[in-house]
Amino acid sequence: MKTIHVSTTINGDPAEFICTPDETLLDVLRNRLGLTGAKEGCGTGDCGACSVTVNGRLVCSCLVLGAEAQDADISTIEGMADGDTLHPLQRAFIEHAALQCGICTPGILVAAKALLEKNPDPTDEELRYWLAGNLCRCTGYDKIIRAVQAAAAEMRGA
Amino acid sequence: MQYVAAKTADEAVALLVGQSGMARVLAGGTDLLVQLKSGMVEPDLVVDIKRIPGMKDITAEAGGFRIGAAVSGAELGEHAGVCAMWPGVVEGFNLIGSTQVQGRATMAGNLCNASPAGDAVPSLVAADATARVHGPNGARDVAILGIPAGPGRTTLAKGEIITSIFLPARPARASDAYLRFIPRTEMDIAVASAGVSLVLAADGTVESARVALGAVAPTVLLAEEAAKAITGTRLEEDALARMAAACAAICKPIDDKRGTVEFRTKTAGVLAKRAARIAYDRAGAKK
Amino acid sequence: MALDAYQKREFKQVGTRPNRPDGVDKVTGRAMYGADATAPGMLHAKILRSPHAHARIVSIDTSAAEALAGVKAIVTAADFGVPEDDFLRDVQDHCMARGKVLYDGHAVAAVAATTIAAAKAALKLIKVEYETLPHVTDVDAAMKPGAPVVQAGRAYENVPAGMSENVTHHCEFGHGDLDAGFAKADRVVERHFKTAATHQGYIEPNACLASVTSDGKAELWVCTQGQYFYRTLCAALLGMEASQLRVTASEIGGGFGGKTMIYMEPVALALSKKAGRPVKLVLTRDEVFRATGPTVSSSMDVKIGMTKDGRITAAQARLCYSGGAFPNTTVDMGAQAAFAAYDLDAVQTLGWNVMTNRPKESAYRAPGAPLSIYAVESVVDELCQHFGLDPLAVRLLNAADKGTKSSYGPTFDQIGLKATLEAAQAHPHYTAPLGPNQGRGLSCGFWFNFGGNTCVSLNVNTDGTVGVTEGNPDIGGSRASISLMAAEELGIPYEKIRTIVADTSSLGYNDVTDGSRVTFAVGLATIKAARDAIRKMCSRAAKIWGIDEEAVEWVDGAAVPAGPNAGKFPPMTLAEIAAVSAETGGPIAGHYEVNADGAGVSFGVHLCDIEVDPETGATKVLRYTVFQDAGKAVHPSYVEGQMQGGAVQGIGWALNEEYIYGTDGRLQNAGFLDYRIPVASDLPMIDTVILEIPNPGHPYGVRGVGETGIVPPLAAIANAVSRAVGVRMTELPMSPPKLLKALEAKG
Amino acid sequence: MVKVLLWGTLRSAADGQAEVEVEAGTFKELLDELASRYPGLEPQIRRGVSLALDGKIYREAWFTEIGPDSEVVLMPYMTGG
Repeated sequence: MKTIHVSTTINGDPAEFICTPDETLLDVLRNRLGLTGAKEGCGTGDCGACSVTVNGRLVCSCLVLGAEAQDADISTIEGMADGDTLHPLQRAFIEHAALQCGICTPGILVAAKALLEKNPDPTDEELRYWLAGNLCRCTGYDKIIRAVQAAAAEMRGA
Repeated sequence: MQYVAAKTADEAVALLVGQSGMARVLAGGTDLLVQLKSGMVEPDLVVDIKRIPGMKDITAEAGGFRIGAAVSGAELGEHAGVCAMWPGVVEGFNLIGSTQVQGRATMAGNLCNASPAGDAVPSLVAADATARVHGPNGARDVAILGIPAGPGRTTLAKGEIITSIFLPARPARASDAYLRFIPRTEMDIAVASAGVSLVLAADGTVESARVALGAVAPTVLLAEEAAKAITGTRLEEDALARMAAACAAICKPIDDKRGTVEFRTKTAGVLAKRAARIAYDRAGAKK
Repeated sequence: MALDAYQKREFKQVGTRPNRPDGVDKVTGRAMYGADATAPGMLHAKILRSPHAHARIVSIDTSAAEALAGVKAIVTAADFGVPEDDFLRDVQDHCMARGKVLYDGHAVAAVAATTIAAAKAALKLIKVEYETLPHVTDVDAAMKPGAPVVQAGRAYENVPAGMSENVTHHCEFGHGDLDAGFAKADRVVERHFKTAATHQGYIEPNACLASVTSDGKAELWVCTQGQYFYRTLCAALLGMEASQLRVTASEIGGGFGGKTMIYMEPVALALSKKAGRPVKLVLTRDEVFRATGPTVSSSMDVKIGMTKDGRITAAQARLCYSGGAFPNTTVDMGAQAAFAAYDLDAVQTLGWNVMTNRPKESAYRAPGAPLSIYAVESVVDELCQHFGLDPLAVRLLNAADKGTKSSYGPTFDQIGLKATLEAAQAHPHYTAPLGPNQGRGLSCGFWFNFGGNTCVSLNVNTDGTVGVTEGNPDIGGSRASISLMAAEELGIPYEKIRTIVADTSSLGYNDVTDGSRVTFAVGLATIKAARDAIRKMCSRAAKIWGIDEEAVEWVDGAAVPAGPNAGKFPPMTLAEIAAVSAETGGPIAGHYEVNADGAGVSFGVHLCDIEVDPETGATKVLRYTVFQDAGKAVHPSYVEGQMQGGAVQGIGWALNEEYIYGTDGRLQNAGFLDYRIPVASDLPMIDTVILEIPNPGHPYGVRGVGETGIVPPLAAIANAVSRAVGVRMTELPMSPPKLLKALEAKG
Repeated sequence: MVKVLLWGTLRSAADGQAEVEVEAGTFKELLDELASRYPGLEPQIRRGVSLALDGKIYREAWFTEIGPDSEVVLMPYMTGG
């Protein structure tokens, strides 16, 4: 399969890669760019572990072709902290024990950040429906909901 | 496999016509990429239509709205005008998949995937929306009901693509609603579904209605007898019961891993009743 | 009193909630899981799987695949030996079919190639000729005479003659005179139950990176609950020496029992050996469902007699479990657990394991117990409803307690069941008002808990910090708990401790992270290793002070003279002793190796409120509270996490999760779309009430908490549904079509 | 002599007895004695047994001491998840 050359922006930095036409953005991030923070839990858009934003929209990177990233602006978990300063959501997840195994955590953090940018003060129900596409098998979601709400409150106050 | 991001609709059509092997159109990709992953399809050509001008636009037209084929669920959900005029269409579309899927999925894609359970389709049928089809012989407008041919099959000819969907103008005191049944609260395929569009008369009776059912037949059904059952009524219990019975009468569902014939048939009527009440309240509330 | 026995104490750090040491790595995407590693020259592997439920493999032709550019190695069962040991042979046959494929998804060949695409293309070129055989996937059907035989000649000696060859194991437990007991009852209820197989549903697919070199050395990076057990199995199947195979546990993206068994690791090793290059093998989600994990499915009958004032007079259960295409004994645990919560004069549980054409069952949180306890707790609830008795009062009246002869034989020592029931009774949830179509359900749960083989090494660094090396993958915050216990015992701040999980070459054998054992057993070993280090530090201080070792004791992180007669010396802190360790005899380290017993059984009680939509059969969980005895909650957040996570897995099992097989014997829902684990919007908050009734077998009183939480939800929800809408759901999952049908039948 | 309680399925291998008396001071001696007195128990002992001693479950531990008044219950070897 003939490869395609793609120029894009990832976490604010210019990035270039080549990929085959059938490679997903998730494949590219993980296998070509070394950004393994996005996880493949299903490859079919059912688990949310590969969540990233493309041009500000939350998507499953397993449902985007690498080739579609041309000229796009992509954000991944690796770009969430500001240098060595964690994002309030990242801090809240640690402080509220909102992760057990941690495999769903990058996807949930990216998804939660996208929600709070749109809606800084979600109800628990809005939050639960927003995150319905991010499966977590360890926590029963309880501490995740609490952590996001704690971070949201902190961010509103800041 | 070859990937091409077409720059015009004509280019997309020419690429599709010129491909002798299997070709697929890529809009949101939320069905296509799953099929690629599973090896269900192995196309020789994928034509991305998102970069064609107009494909991501929502424009006012003749009192209604024209929605580009690549407009995502998230984008449509943020459009105040469409949400106010066609809340049932938006809510049906916005039920597809997760927030992440909403960032990509399109109504035209849901229509062309031709699943009997596609959540965007019943409301579009109830809305009497049309799809604009571009092909080798130019453009034509097709009623939504005319697109699906059966599970996974459409009536589109080789080289034809949907470029937009048109939602017509609404009179005052009109609204719509969509409900589906799924085992969880999110992330499932509809086991049965119903879209209802109502126009009320000044006295609060239903002047006209369109009722569409999903996941109860090979394609979405327009339930004309069900619509008649509530026309001229204020959705009194007996009218709703007649409507539910009329829905059940036309269901031809299958037993599968998601539901039984019996369950789908019963639920379709229940959902139609509930959707009708919501649409009625919305239409009345508009005044 | 044994040295490791519980001693009451005031804790300074245990019971607090510090940040976990691996937190930052896990919120920044830096943590390395199974699929995240690469190696120079790495190949990618793919597995060819059977499309048939049951078939003889007539031939496998790999020649065309081998000729494909980029393909470096292909293996089939012919590349492995035939282990004599039944257990090992079954493990291997599950990894790679030999002679017959036994279920849809059974591996028949594997390819390593330079790219994933080449490996996938090669799979299509492998020609397998099958002769299909009749199949059976239902437990009841498989027991019938004349059912297709999954494997012949596999029955244990305990199976009565005349049963189907698919029945491989039989067990019986209990005591007392059943007939006399049932005769005393005012009512006897007997019900039949059936439950579907479920999957652990870990979000991280199984993944490994194997590298075997020509000198016989090998490295295996793998997501596992037990790197040592994986080493034992892989070394045995590949004919390697344990010392030459180093297994490193990656961070693990969930396991719940499902990653206590190998599925494809020997295949990756064999490919690497054959290709002479590292090989990465990552399963797809479809493969995870088809070929790893699931639980048993079951068909059960439970009969209970009760007097009108609520005393259970006799109880009997007949359990038929199917753990797929291989013999297993999970039914032993289901049978022993079934009536563990009750003090009974007459009780009997009978169990059978039955083979079916399904993947080999793996452990899943309290394996075997959720099903049998679902059936028992459902019948108890039905009797309570019949007599109009309060279900909590009835449980309390019949509750097992210290001194009760348990239904599986031994007499209970101190257990927390009554206290847990009383906590539920006193909780506002129990008496909160309910609306129409709403109901409140209650169920007890039980799990044995285990200890097991454990090694801990604790190194005192010269700067006064401490490294703890343990051998159990951190699946839910255990590094934090272990660090807390080390800090507590040493009397230094939590932040001064760093706990790491060792590879198999860096520490002695550790059992798998299972049986709710880690905080109990690794904690025990950590405390003992710290005490070992403390003894050595006291000895150094004694030398420095020129007094007897016995005259030095350890108080608040420092050596101090034991009394006025020992001499007047200012306390010498851990940091001060560590700083001069080179001068006083060399590095200071503590060690402890043990096969820990005395884990202490665990009971839980769950309360749940649900609402049923009578027109669709949909069940919504409105409120949920878990009451469970933790002995001592070392890090309460992660104890709550275990209870919440277990409860939600049980909710999924009750409502929607199931393996669905077609008449062709193929799995129809091998993905997260149709294998429906609970999503965030399905659930309320899961409230927890932790009881702390010290386990006499642990120095801090710790009991395992990981497994019990999955047991009660099945019956708690069934009982709530029954009380909400008056139908008794005896089949799991209680999916909406089934519930609606039951409602319509009721009329 | 210690009394050992057998679970139901094992009883047929021990002349139908629910409880047998054997001379043993440790878990290992107990298993050896049981296997030699009742060869029918050997396959299950080989597959694995646990021992409950005064209510505490031991999965292995040959040298666990058993007193003459101890309550000894044989159980199948068990694993968790």
